[in-house]
Amino acid sequence: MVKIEHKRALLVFRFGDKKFEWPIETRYWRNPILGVAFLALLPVIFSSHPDILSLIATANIYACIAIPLAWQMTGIGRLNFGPQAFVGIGGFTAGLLSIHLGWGPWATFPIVIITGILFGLILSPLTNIAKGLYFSLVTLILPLIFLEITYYFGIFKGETGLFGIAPMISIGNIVAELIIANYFSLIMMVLFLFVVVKVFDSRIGLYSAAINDDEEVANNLGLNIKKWKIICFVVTSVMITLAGWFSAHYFGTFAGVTYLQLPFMLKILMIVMIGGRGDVYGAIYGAYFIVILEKVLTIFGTANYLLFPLILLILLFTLREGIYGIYRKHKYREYYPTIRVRKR
Amino acid sequence: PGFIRESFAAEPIKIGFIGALSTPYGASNKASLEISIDEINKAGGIMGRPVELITEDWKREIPLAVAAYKKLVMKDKCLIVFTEGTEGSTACAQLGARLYSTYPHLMFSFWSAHESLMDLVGNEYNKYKFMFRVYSNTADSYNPAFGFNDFFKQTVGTKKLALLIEDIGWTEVYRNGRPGVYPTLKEYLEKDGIQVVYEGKTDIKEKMFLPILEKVAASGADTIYWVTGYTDTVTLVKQWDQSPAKDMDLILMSGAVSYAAFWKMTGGRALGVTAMWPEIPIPFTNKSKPFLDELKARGSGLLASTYGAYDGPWILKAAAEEVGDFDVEKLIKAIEKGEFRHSSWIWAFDKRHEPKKGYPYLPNIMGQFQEDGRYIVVLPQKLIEVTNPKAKYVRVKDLRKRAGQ
Amino acid sequence: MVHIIESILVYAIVLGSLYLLVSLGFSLICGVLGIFNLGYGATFLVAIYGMWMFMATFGLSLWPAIVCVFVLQFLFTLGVIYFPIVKRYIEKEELLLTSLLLMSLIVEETVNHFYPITAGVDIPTAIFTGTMQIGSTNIPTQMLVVVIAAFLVTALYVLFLLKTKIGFKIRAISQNSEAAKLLGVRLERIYPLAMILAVIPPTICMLVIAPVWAIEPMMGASLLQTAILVTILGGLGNLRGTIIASFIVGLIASVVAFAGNPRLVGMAILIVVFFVLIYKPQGIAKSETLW
Amino acid sequence: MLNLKNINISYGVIQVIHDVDLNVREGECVALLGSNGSGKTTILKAISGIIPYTSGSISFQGRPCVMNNSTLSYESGIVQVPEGCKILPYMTVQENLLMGAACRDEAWKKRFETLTWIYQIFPKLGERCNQQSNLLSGGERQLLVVGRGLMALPKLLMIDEPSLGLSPRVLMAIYSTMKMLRDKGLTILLSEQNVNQALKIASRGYVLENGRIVMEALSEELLKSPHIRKAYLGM
Amino acid sequence: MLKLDGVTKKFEGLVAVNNVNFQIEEGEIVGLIGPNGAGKTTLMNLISGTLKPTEGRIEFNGQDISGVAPYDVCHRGISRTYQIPRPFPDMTALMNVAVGVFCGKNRPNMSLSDAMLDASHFLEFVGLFGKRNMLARDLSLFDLRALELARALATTPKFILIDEVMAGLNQSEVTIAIRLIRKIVEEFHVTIMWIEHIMKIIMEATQRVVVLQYGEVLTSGLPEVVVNDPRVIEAYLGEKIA
Ligand SMILES: Nc1ncnc2c1ncn2[C@@H]1O[C@H](COP(=O)(O)OP(=O)(O)OP(=O)(O)O)[C@@H](O)[C@H]1O
Ligand SMILES: Nc1ncnc2c1ncn2[C@@H]1O[C@H](COP(=O)(O)OP(=O)(O)OP(=O)(O)O)[C@@H](O)[C@H]1O
Ligand SMILES: [Mg+2]
Ligand SMILES: [Mg+2]
Repeated sequence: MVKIEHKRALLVFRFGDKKFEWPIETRYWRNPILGVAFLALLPVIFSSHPDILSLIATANIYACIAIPLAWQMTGIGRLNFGPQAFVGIGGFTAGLLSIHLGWGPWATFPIVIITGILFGLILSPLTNIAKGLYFSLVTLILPLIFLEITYYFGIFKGETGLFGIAPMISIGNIVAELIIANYFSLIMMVLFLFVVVKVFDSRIGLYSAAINDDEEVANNLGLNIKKWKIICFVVTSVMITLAGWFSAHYFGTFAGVTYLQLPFMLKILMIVMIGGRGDVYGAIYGAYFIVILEKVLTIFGTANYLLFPLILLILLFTLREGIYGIYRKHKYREYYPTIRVRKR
Repeated sequence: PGFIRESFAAEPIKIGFIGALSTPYGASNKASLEISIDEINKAGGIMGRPVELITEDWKREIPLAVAAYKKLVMKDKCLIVFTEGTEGSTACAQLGARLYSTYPHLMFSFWSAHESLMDLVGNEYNKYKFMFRVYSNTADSYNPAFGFNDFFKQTVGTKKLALLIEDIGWTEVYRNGRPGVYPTLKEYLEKDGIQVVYEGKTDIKEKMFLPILEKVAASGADTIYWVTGYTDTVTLVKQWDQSPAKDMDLILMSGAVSYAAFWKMTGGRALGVTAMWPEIPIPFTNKSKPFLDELKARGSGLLASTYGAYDGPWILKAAAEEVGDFDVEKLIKAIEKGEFRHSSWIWAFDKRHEPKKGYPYLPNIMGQFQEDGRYIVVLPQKLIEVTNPKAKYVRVKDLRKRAGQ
Repeated sequence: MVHIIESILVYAIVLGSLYLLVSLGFSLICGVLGIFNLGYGATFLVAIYGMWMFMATFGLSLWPAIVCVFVLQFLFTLGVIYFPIVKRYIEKEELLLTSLLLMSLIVEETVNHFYPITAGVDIPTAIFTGTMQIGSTNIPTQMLVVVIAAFLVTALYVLFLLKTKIGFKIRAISQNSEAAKLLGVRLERIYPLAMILAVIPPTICMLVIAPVWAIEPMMGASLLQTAILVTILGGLGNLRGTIIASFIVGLIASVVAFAGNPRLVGMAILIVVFFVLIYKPQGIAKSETLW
Repeated sequence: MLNLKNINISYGVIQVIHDVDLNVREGECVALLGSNGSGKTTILKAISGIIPYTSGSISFQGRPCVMNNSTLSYESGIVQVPEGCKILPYMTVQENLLMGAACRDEAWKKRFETLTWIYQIFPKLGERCNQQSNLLSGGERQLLVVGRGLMALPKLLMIDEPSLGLSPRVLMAIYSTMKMLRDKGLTILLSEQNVNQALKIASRGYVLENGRIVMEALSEELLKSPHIRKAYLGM
Repeated sequence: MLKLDGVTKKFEGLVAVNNVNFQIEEGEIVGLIGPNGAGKTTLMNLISGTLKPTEGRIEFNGQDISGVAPYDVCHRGISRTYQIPRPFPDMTALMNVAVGVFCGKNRPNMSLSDAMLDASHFLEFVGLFGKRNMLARDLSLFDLRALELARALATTPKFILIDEVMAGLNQSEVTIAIRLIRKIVEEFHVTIMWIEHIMKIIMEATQRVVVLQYGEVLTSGLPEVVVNDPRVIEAYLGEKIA
């Protein structure tokens, strides 16, 4: 059924009348593999520093939000200011199921995906109705409404947040549990990265880029933009929802106050911006960078509240293409999607 | 060998604190802890071992709180961790329960506003027994907002009451009661013959209280009892002062209103406002005054949790010295059984690890802003005698008249 | 019944004026520069804490302090918001929005450092004290000042934009800055001018509202949120839409508060705006024009 | 009246205009010819102060122009009619026209007279005067842009490719207007692809290729030149 | 092949296209001329599905396509260019065409590199192969027009709508462009509807001309005949073309 051919530097998979290609040249996979290997070593290196382990997992979760977001921004041609809403949907679904029905993470997983799809579908018409900045604004309001709802309905436990959510893994040895959960976060992040990178290298990536550049022309060229925007929105939303699912089970609690407010969004946005605009790998650099920076700055005491945004602002001014841009600049620039919020 | 024993003995006891250091609460809790640990060290530490405070900032973000907690418990091997803030304490408690069997430790929470968090201890004692609530906001009755019927009836002279409750998790018990355990706050008030003529819930993000006050004024109440915590009490009081409800006595629960600076923040419009656990330096014991002076010298405010923050390490010291050991299980038993008295009232913990209720444990304190922005104690009687024997609750109308407004 | 309707109407106007003052400047920047000034929250802080700084720290009396605060506000908006950020990134929205957000965070943290909430900031700008009765509804007399200020400022702005030559140029820029440049309009002057115009209403707003509003370092975010809501409901950057939207939001708020449950005001506004945007994605008025 | 000396212009690192000298005398109509991308628009933009030049000097009426300051140039009477219909889309046609006069005080004073005159020569604009201008078709927009340029009562009118997308009839209208203006003594600098048309009204022409002036001659000579005939007229 | 039947489009108050009826047969090159604002571009938008007709029917190969979504129209074999070129500015020329290749009709058995190969074929055809790796926004006007054509061709249309592809080109470039379009017809066997103001092209390249005025069909017929029609001269040309 699946036929595999070897064509110069490509592996070609044929599946029915679909065809997938896989570049096997070293330059395509060497750096990512090295990077992932490095990340995989981190938990071992820091196994006696539980706080750093926790920060690594946090960085991975942030990256899990920023990576799909980077795709979403190109794929629907709009800047989503409220990905937290989906983090919230994932977290609260997992949390409520776990608390009230006693489900573990793997039982809540499919339900979270289904909820993600459901809410993605419900909100997806927005991608076609609301243009440019309006989309950003509507999505900006969404998490705020959600936050209001969590305050209003006792089931969400407003300011306290849900607690007593089943942990990611429980085998009795807490240290091992933390390290394994850490690897889970890494695996999830790498999986997201893999999916999105593959998507960007495929026809769907091209569609996304076309929609980002000029929707109307793409439509006239025979691209069903409504369909593709919805697909892109729903898929990325589900991915973001999973980030919420993970953090609910990882931290054992889930509070709207932390995840649904603007500062959290700002962090994600900064990850995308500082890491590398519209570039998938950049999100990882950004996530780790921000988390490390925040940690390092705590040595300055309360001054870090001021230093953190200040340093980010300076970096934003000086690194034109983000951290990843420093490396990427030397490479042949084939196609580099830009994120923008259209004015009108 | 003597040398070795000495150095071993000198290995410090580590105490962790996770606070949002940029907020008034975080800063003041940190200062209080520092003072008490300085004093303990000066007094020879706990059983000869010095005490060391490790402070972490959680910036009101759960991931940071969790990372800090892991560090404090797993890496620094803290014997006890002090936490503050609702969602942070909750997250830490969850983590602590998982860590406990491998890393036995204690957790003192200054603020776990949600009842159900403390219920955990009651429901799953073995899992959550390490957790104590050292937050002074505890009533003579079973819950802070309850237990003021006498105050309303006798001190204030309320006939008709307007009851407003901010609509958020921690007030759930007031709004809905607990079937079979507590009545709702309204039922509780009415039980003692206080007529509740208006009842409302308010949004914690509310910035425009005028319509509500308008409705309250129309209800003909003479006193407003507003269960606040997260509500913007500054705006509330500023608008109350310029609303048709201005002649009704305003009794708030907490929020910015407990700061002494509240008077300045409202530009003097807080005249006559009463609130629970106000920032009034009260010399409960002979230890209180030096502590409060020191706190002031370090430039920190005195807030609801401050006495608890100061007393926390002392409780640990007392318990440890009683047991003669640092074994956590034993410490828990000792704390549960003992009664501790340091800067404030008596701390004793019930089975759910909440400070015990009712006299002679923790009283609820009410303070009223009177002329010149003085915050004076108006409840309980015992404290009035200690602080300012002549102080008396005055109705807002009379206060205004007295002030010549 | 009559009483309720009366209250609803009075409060619709009062709240509407308030929302209008809060969001006018934001809307203006949206219209003229075509950007989304997420640093707008800092404007409120600069207004109120600048005032406090001049009065409490430097010991100025009320009127000199007001003059100084306007000067400070202009310097701030030009020197911190416009030249370093807006001018540089006007074409790169994603950078613009993030750096503006960061900048307002920086201002917030600075303010919190020097004047934390316990500093007890209060500005004596109450022109009236006490309450006033309209029909059977009582409002703080100071709210009358808010209403008057809102109407006055808005009327002046509208006249300015519609009747003067500079207003004409501003409108031209708001539509096609490149074409306007070709017609000899000096963008590098009009943009700062618009930025300056945009900080006047929030400053006035803060001054007149201070007696009935809390002053704290974190207040910027919620005011910005209000401004965003009103502006998008009105159609980005359309002043007419903004005016209508302010009063609509005011009406929703007072209807929900008086005829419904005050608890639901915030949520009702959010939900109404959300649904209006879904069914009328362009907002109430066309976002393309300034008026 | 207008003198360009040794103008060099680059976009970033790419130099697009090399050592261009150009003169326009008072009351003269000069054509700037050249194929696509040869740099005509760039030169016009530099004259009207929209983009900076790297070296050289521009003077107008004997006085040197300030570089990259479109407002000063506009005020002194240099008016460019841009290519590609740069209208103010949501203002009405009339407001668009008035906008042309807004930045020149002399023109602003006489705006209503000029307006009537414009409506006379372009009656189509008169019909649509209260319509939002983004509802105009491509050609109507072009008319509007030319009319707007005239509203400024320019001393030097620079028109960039007026023939783009115009029907022959409207094109003729525009050209006859230009002819009339030229006869009235207005100085015109015309950038055009349509060599035939341009040289009909211009007295002189410059031919621009790859950012360099390769030829400067009177119209008749240019029309006769074999190079021009081959490269631009396709003969 | 294409049949317009009473097509009308009204914009608030303004009738841009009014009861237009005509037919285009397979293999024809039809010129569409008319004064500015006559509704030519609007008509093209109606056919390509960007706008929905207020009234009337548009038939393509016997199927009704009025009100069909643009992508669907394209899948049925109609593609278009724009009066003002609208490339994807942040993509390279090659990518631009590759989008056309992928989107045109379903080509399931095609991977990205196959599409690139195909796309470079089209680019070579219009003579842009050398600039395949330039970002579209850096291309010159002439190149953009060529790019638009290549992109339109890449969707494998049976029918192309061309909107003023020659505006802003000088006469010698015009000759090149005409040659290009002839070549397209020969190689891809497409039918063309062509909006143009330059009469020389209309005369040389088209086989039939439809004249629009005020949104209505004024007349249609052979170019030589139409050009000499006094009504056309009056409305459009202004003077007689030799
Ligand atoms: N903003 C820009 N950035 C970089 N290069 C540019 C820019 N604008 C124009 N160019 C380049 O400068 C050269 C000259 O452009 P210009 O627009 O002046 O030509 P033109 O003669 O007016 O052409 P046309 O007849 O097409 O209008 C072209 O090669 C063009 O690619
Ligand atoms: N979206 C719209 N709303 C209202 N009117 C419009 C709209 N689009 C076009 N029109 C009007 O419809 C008429 C026809 O416009 P169209 O663009 O089709 O003309 P055209 O024949 O292509 O002219 P040109 O040759 O100048 O490009 C014009 O008068 C224009 O003002
Ligand atoms: Mg040009
Ligand atoms: Mg057209």
